[in-house]
Amino acid sequence: MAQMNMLEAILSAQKTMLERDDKVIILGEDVGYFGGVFRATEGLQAEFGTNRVFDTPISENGIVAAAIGMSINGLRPIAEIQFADYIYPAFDQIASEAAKLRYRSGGEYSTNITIRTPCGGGIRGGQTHSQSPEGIFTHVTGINVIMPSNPYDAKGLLITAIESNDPVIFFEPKRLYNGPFYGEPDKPSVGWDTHKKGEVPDGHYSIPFGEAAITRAGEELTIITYGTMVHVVETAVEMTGVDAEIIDLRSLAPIDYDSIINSVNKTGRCLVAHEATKTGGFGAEILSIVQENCFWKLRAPIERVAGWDIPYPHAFEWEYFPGPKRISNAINRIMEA
Amino acid sequence: MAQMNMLEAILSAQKTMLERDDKVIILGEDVGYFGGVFRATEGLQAEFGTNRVFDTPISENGIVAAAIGMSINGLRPIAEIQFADYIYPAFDQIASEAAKLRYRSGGEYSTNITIRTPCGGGIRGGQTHSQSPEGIFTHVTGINVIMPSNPYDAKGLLITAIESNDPVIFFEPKRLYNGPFYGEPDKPSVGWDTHKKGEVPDGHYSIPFGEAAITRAGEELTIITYGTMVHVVETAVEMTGVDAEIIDLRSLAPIDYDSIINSVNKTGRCLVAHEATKTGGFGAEILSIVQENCFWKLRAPIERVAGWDIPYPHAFEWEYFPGPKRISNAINRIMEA
Amino acid sequence: MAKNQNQFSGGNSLNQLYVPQPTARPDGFNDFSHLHIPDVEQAACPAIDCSPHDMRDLAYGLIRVLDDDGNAKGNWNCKIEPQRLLQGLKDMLLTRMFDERMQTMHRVGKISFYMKCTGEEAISVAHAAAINFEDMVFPSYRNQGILLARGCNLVDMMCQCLSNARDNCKGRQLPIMYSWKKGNFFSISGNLATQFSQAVGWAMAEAQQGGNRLATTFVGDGSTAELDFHSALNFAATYSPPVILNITNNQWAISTNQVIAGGEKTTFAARGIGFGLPSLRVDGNDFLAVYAATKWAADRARAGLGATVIEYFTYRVAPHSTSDDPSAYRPKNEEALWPLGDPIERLKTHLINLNEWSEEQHNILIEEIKIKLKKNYKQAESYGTLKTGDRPDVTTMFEDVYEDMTLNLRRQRQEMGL
Amino acid sequence: MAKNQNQFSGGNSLNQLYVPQPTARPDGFNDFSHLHIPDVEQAACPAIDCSPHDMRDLAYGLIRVLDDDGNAKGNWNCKIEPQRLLQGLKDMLLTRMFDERMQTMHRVGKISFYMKCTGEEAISVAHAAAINFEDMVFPSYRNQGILLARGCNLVDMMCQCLSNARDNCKGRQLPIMYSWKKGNFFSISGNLATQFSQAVGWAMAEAQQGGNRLATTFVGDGSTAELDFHSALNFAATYSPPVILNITNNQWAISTNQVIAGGEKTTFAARGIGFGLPSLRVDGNDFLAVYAATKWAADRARAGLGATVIEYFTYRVAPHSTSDDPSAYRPKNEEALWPLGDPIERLKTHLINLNEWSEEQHNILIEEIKIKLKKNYKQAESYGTLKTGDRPDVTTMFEDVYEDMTLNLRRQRQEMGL
Ligand SMILES: Cc1ncc(C[n+]2csc(CCOP(=O)(O)OP(=O)(O)O)c2C)c(N)n1
Ligand SMILES: Cc1ncc(C[n+]2csc(CCOP(=O)(O)OP(=O)(O)O)c2C)c(N)n1
Ligand SMILES: [Mg+2]
Ligand SMILES: [Mg+2]
Repeated sequence: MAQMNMLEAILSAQKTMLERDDKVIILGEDVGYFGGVFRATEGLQAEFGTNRVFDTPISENGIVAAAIGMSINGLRPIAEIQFADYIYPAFDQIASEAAKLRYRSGGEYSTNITIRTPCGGGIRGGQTHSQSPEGIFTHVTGINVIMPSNPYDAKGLLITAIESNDPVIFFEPKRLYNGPFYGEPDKPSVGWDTHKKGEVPDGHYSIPFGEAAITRAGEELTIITYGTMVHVVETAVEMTGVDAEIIDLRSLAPIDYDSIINSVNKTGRCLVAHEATKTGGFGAEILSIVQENCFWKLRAPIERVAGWDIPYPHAFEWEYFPGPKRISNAINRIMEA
Repeated sequence: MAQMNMLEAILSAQKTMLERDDKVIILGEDVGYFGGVFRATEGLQAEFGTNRVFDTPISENGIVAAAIGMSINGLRPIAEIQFADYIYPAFDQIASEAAKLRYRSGGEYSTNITIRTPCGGGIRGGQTHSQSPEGIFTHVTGINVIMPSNPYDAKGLLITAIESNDPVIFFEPKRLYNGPFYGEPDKPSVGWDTHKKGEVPDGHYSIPFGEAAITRAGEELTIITYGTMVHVVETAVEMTGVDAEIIDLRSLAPIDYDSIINSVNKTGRCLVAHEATKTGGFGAEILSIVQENCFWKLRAPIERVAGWDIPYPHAFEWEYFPGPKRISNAINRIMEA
Repeated sequence: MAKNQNQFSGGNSLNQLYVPQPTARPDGFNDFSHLHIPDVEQAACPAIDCSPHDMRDLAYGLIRVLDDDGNAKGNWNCKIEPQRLLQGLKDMLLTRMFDERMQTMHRVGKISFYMKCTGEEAISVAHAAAINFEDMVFPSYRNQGILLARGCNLVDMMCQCLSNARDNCKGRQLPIMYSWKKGNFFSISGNLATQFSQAVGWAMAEAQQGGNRLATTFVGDGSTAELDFHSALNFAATYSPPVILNITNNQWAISTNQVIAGGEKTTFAARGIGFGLPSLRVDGNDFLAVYAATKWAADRARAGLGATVIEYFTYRVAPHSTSDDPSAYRPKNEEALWPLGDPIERLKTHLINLNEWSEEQHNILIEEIKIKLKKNYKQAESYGTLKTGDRPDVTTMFEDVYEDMTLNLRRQRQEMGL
Repeated sequence: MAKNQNQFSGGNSLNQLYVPQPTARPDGFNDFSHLHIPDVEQAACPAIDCSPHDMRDLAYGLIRVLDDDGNAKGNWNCKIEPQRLLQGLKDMLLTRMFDERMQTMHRVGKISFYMKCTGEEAISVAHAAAINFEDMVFPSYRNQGILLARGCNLVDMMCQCLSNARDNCKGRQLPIMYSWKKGNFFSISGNLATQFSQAVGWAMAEAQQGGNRLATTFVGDGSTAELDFHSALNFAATYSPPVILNITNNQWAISTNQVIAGGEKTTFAARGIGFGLPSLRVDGNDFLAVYAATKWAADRARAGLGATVIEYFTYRVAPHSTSDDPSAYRPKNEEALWPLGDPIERLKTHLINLNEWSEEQHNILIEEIKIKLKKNYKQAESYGTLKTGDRPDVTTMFEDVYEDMTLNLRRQRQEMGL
């Protein structure tokens, strides 16, 4: 086992797969010589050559389209979209092509592409370097949508993504690259060496899609979340002293029904938290699943804490961010209900 | 008052606005000389000239971008996207530009564009002429998302859309163009002359956004829906004999909280129906709003009836479509719960 | 290419937006006299390793081999064996008659939709003849000629159009949205142009793996405006993969003339020049010219010299689809006056000139194809039509969304009672 | 433009994907000797109504006016009055020094981010000088020179960068993402190239309404790969609206060299040729050349003759942004060896040659600007910095999402306790 931060884990997953399978290749803006603006592909071109790891023109559409085409010819491409905020120009290739190809061709063709993209705020990136658009993709059937919250999961899930024969969008909460973030920007930041999920095997391992992780077991309330918010929720739970069960979904599509339903059936209370804007976000789907499946066990309304329905404002980053305060307030409301 | 089908009402709204405001212009694929593949702009170029109504290159991105640019220079463009399934290439201009321009510029700039686009299935269009992607847009704050269910509303809401100083995506359920559709494809189709909302004023009138219509008052159950499904739900309600209140949202963003909440508080039961695929669809948001606001009044789980989470299959159109049978089953389940 | 292509035209002197117009609408008349059709001898045939910069003229001219009398001439005449030409004639005829048969089946309500390629048969058929079966095709919806030239089973094609129990797309796609993996023919998309950029990716992977196959892909004049066209040319220019980027300029995109696609002031082949790619403009109704241009581009690709852009100049004789009636937007007589003629007639004349074919043989061939189509169609129909309702097993509806059916979809399938 | 631009280069003979590489990486050396810089006298200056087809050479050459000794020459020398040149010099210097000041403010933690345009000042400043204030600018993030040349209030610009109480973007945008409606300067987007196609729409509306203003818009070399670039050229070619489509080829897109943007085998100006648009390639470090090319394009647009594509060849002396360190991906000495020199130095020399300026005056000017920047910055800081935390009123956070705040947002604002 090695100590890795999330970037190192992501780099390690890619390196592991480049070594294991010569069909794996990496393409994207600045991913080659430079190793990516976040350095998630650092050193890979030097090691594996430009035939395996290379820069592309600044065309997210072209990157995804080329990756799809390459996959049809037997490769297993990993495409980096520099920021999730810049994935929209590729939306047609993702939603109309990658997601539907297997179905429309009666199973004759399919694409295995993995799209890695950093998401989320908290790095003073302003409205075009902070978005969490996962809720747009979870409504598109035919793709897997993944968002890990720690280095161990990031590596294991990314390996599963690369090995998957279906298209995967792999969202990387960039605020977590260097350490867990507990939602308090004024506190000194800590590294992944302080967290047990910062221990990451060097070699190959994988984590199946569709299995949530229970990061804290509890009896009084179920909190369902993913990405950066997993850690922020931890802080909020500590603030309230409530014995909450925290479910880190990790895999949004496919989703782990059992973990969600079993937990809420046990606790009778549920809170959903994500960083993306609230209306129409993936939280609405989670809430709906809980409501549909656990209605008779619910002792209080399920609540959602999410980003406000505004673009991510540069100067009001922490006012936008659904921090521990807003979450603990919601926890208290639910417990008192 | 005149008798109009939905296409005529949409044509009439555009004509009314072209006459009233010389800043209104129309652009899109085949909208000019030909009058649109569904003929929603028929005769408008002949009457108003190519300076007001004109064809564009087949670039949905370019259409929306040009419309945004034109609006910055004082015009009020109506852009037609030939099928909602083809709106994705324009997604970046819609989500990153139109939706965020007012906010990011501190209110200095904004865009008033109206994007009209036919959506929904039931015309044997297969998976790329049948989609209902409204749930992707309702998650993007900064745009209005509208879907009328009848000629009267279509005209009044389209005029509001054109007059609005915010961007609007105006979804037109194409299955309703020529008549209400009650969800039974084997029955002879009827025209809008059989429906009271087929009576449409000739001149200018508008219907405010954010106001739902109660198309059937009832006491036992609230059914929240929009578009084609409004009529399908009617059939299902008749099949069950349940005294259901049917809410036609018409305006998804902004949404009419009061009508929803008051109704469910009254009935204690709620069903949500839409044609779009279920997971992450707008139904999840509606369900969430109801759950958050009416929890203590709910006497049964809220259910969603929606398209299955698969692409719209050409040969299984009616198996995909959430028809009266599936809805009435859900109604009965809820009533028995 | 308009006569005034080299002169500036268009502008806003009228204080209104300049919106280009086609030569004529239904109330007008278009004999294409504004077109300048260059002589067969005119176009030079450069070596495949010629600098794209030095062959730019080819993007503005018109590569032709068959002259008006049906004789093969000029620098691009690559002297194809008559057997190959004959096969081409048969495949073109099969394509046209297949289209007619299916169009009829639509008229009588057996299929929901159809798209013909009448007048454009040479493009697909000659292109297919000039590349290898192993080469990967990323088609548009008007390339049925490639399927037929590659020998795709007629019953299979018909079953796809019928969405019946034998449809290999399992009833999920509109008619004509074929997929034929064994024939190295990619699944057709309803979204215009998406295949163009995917083809470039496929070709990049071919180079990456050191293979010797090429990718070839088609879009229409109207579809060149789509974003994937730009991505395709950009990636092709950057990485020089073995790909042929074909533009079928049939002058219409539904009701919209190619002048609106940006075809008024230059050619579509010229788009390639913008990226420094070798770009050919070809008489799309001339089987020999299409063959020669394709061959040139294929040789170039296989020599590791990268992508070629080819515009085929042709005319969409058919309506856009069965949902379309062109008399609403263009003069009825246009195709009759279209100066590049009918590709089948032209090749037939050539073969007759060569004494390799006769009117009699032609008529026999027509009868043979008729019988073959009839027989095959009968078989296809036995698996069901829109009317009989024989469809793929409905339980397959939830399959192939993912490789393994998700729990969510299993639940939904159950909910449906399957 | 590489010497071998007209020769075929690149290919897959090595049985691997061809991936273009920059001339040198940090461990290498690049003196730009592979570049061929044409003579000042070489480029012809066509009439504005010349056919784009007849002036294609201009897309492959380099329009220059100032020679190596700082003298104005050649066909594009439009003999600008010295007062105008002097103003240009001042604006360029102000731009450079403004950048330096703000960069420093980033270093000391007062702003979160910054992007300099060092070495590229002539492009924005001369362009602004050659169009009217009423003309609408759809900028990229490296066009601060246009704001400064148009006299935008320095305090306002600084307050935007500080996201403070006086920021006209109300703290919602990253520093340098200016919006200045009164200055006919569009809101800068974080999404590359989106402004390019919007500018064309704006110009279409101008033609539609019979106005006499033009739109002008900028993208970088890297951003030409984005989809909006294609839409812009396509719509501009189709409707001939009054727009100037500018490409700043500073050879780098973060760490990615312009060879990856498809700049290896041809020029970026050539993209315009693909659409039949007049296309100029200009020495971007030559104030007089940028001015002349812009003037030509503006005259053309105002004469109703439509769009022009201009590529400015320059070098990104600055790091991409304050988040970037170019020494990781390019040789440290590159900018010093860059043959087109420094735009400020070149114009200064020219003005000194004209006896309109002196080193002494130049030094005084530098001191004046320093003082002015200091004074203005002090005032700007008084409204708050990242450190002091003086920000726009937090209640404005929910405003401007829609024209009228929706019930949903009012509820959320309440929930936040505002
Ligand atoms: C993205 C997208 N936009 C619009 C359409 C609707 N559409 C289908 S075919 C067509 C015209 C295409 O014309 P062209 O590219 O010239 O091909 P042709 O039909 O002439 O072969 C249009 C607009 C579509 N299928 N996809
Ligand atoms: C759609 C999109 N993709 C990616 C980015 C990230 N990004 C910001 S600047 C940049 C490089 C742009 O280079 P270029 O166009 O040459 O402009 P320059 O910075 O040289 O002025 C990239 C990739 C972005 N802002 N938007
Ligand atoms: Mg066409
Ligand atoms: Mg650049």
